[in-house]
Amino acid sequence: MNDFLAMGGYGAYVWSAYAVFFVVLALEALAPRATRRRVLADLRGRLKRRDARNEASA
Amino acid sequence: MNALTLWFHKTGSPPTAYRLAGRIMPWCYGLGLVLGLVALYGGLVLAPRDYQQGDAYRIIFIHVPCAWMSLFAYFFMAANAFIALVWRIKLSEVLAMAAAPIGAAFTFITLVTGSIWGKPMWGTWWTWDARLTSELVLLFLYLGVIGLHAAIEDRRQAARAAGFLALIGIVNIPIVHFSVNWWNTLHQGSTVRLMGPSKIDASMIWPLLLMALATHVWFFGSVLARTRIGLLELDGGKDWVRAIALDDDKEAHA
Amino acid sequence: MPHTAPASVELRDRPALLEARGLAYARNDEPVFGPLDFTLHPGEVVLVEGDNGAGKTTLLRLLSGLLAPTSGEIRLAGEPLTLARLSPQVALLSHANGLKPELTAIENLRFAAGLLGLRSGLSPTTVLAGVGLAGYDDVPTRKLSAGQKKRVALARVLLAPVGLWLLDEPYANLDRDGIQLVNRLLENHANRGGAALITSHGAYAYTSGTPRRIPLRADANRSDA
Amino acid sequence: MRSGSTAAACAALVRRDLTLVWRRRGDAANPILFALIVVALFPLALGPEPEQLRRIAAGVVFVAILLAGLLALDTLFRSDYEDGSLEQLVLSPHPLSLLLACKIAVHWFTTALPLIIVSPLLGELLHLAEPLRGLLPLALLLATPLLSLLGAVCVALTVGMYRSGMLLALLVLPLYVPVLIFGAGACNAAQAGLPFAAPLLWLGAALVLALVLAPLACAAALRISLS
Repeated sequence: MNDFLAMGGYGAYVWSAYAVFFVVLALEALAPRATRRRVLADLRGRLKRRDARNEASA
Repeated sequence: MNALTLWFHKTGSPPTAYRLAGRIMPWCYGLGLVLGLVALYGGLVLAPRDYQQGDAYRIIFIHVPCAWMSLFAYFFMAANAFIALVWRIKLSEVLAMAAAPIGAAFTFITLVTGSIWGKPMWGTWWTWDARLTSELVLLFLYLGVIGLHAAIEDRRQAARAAGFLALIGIVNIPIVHFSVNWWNTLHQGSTVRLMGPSKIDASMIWPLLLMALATHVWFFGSVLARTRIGLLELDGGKDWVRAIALDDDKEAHA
Repeated sequence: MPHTAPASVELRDRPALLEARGLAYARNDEPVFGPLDFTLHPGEVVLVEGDNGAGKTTLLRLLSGLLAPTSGEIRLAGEPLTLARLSPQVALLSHANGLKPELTAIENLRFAAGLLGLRSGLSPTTVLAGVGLAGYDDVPTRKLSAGQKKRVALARVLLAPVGLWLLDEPYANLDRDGIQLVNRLLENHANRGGAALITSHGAYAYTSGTPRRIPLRADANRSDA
Repeated sequence: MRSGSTAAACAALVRRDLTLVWRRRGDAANPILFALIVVALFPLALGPEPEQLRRIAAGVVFVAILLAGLLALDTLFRSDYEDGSLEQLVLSPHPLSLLLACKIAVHWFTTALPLIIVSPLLGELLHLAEPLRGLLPLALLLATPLLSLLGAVCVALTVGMYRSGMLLALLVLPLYVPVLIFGAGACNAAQAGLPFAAPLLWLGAALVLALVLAPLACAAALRISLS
């Protein structure tokens, strides 16, 4: 196992490269969730404003 | 209207596309993850040590697929931008803009892993090698598209302007590649061949190709996830979006 | 829904210069106005009325071909509107006057004449006198008052050899004389077979004759059904 | 009723833009000043050894002129957009791409040409090698119109924006890379005693293409940003 982690002396390079790969892709996959929450919150705000306007003019 | 265009219009309508994307998306993510893990096992454990580069070459199993993806994502984006500009199809606008951040992520990984690989092989983190330089320019192209899309208020206008830029970029990519190659031969000193003439064993090839497949599938999953959000934004005033927004609120408070 | 009455009887036999059917515009899927139906015949001056944010400017930009409508269609003498077909026939006066502050009034008008052409029988100097700015030939536009700038911009519209005027708030910044001037210009234009669509938030309006009105309202007081 | 000829419209536009540059002639020297400052910073940063400066002279002059051009690009449509005359241009009955080509030509003539004229002076500050004295202005003569044309397309895309400076640089940079490589590359090749005709010919070919295509692209981009 230690041999595997050492990667023939190149462990630091190999594992940091793989870490970058996983971290960036994980962030890339999580980003849409945050965006989605923000977009839907915006939409609810718009709906609320519209309701307020409708009540005011009714 | 013939059957095909009818089908296209129906699937291309935002609510249908939203539902369809939601159904396919988890499969893409799942398949991408499984294929990727298998490829990693093949690349990190099963594949033998390279006689020239030792174990450092194992970075190839992520570096090369990501480099391919960086180009593939750009072509995907430009093709959709073309369709969006010529036929004014909303779905294509959203698809093109969904591909941009994912392509930028893959380009970024390519650059970082390339330079991490370069340190033990070339003794330096960065070299002005033709491929790395082109890749850097590609990253700027992506950032330009994303930046332009973010800077314009009106979502459809933003997608059209950014799509137009993506199309200019597709003309630019081969020109940049050609010029950078010429420039690089002018300064012979720094060229180092990364993938030397060493023969690539079949046990090294299959994890590479499998990882390429995994990243493609993953890419489509992510495109669909972002497309769903783009559709919500674009159709903000419609009833189906309103229902989703209110449902989401209920879930959050439940 | 703000449907307008169909064109009056005496105008029915003439072909519509501009026709809008189900015209609607939405920004980020938020309806700005519409759907709207109206026609504009030669010899007509139509007033677009609406509060702030009702989309008056947007409507003029749609009709001038700068913007594409979200739905509905605009027809120009019976044919679908394109910028290429429209531009030789329309003059737009927008909020930004389109005048270069460094150039004198007459230089601005000469440039406009070069770009858009010149109505026969007119010259920049006569038109400038016609809007009450005789003697202001060589004053840089930046030194003119807001009302005087408006007059120069009106002179630019007057100069262009076009049939259709789209004037966005032509009365803004103008004094009593200026308002009468605008009305006189519009009347003359209508009498020689031109047509004009003007916007106003209601304070000053075209008073000679009884122009048709298109009420424009923001989406708020319309149900979505 | 008649509308004027396209040639008259182009002439009117060129005359107006030249007059405007003349009325604001105080600003016309700014790009030159900027390029001069950039060039002057290099000896201060690297040390005054003539040999070292000579090696990088052509490249530094090229980059300085490119940056000065980038700074000047913003003025291409900015004031026209703000005072509404850009709208009038789009609404004119003449081909928009032709009118824009005139605007770009005037812009090049008033911002880039002065830079080319002072380029020998800039080169002299960095001890530019003898054989490059003629070649550098020639390469600039081919490269700067390309920079103006490509830059105009990107400016057209950002025209309605509030603060577009950094974004414009980001959009323009990938397009400028090949121009810079071939333009400065030709000078470097000549300095190294290598053949330098090929990159100049490439620049020329690209310029011919851009002369035809860039105004069309610029017009399309402008229509998108004005909508």
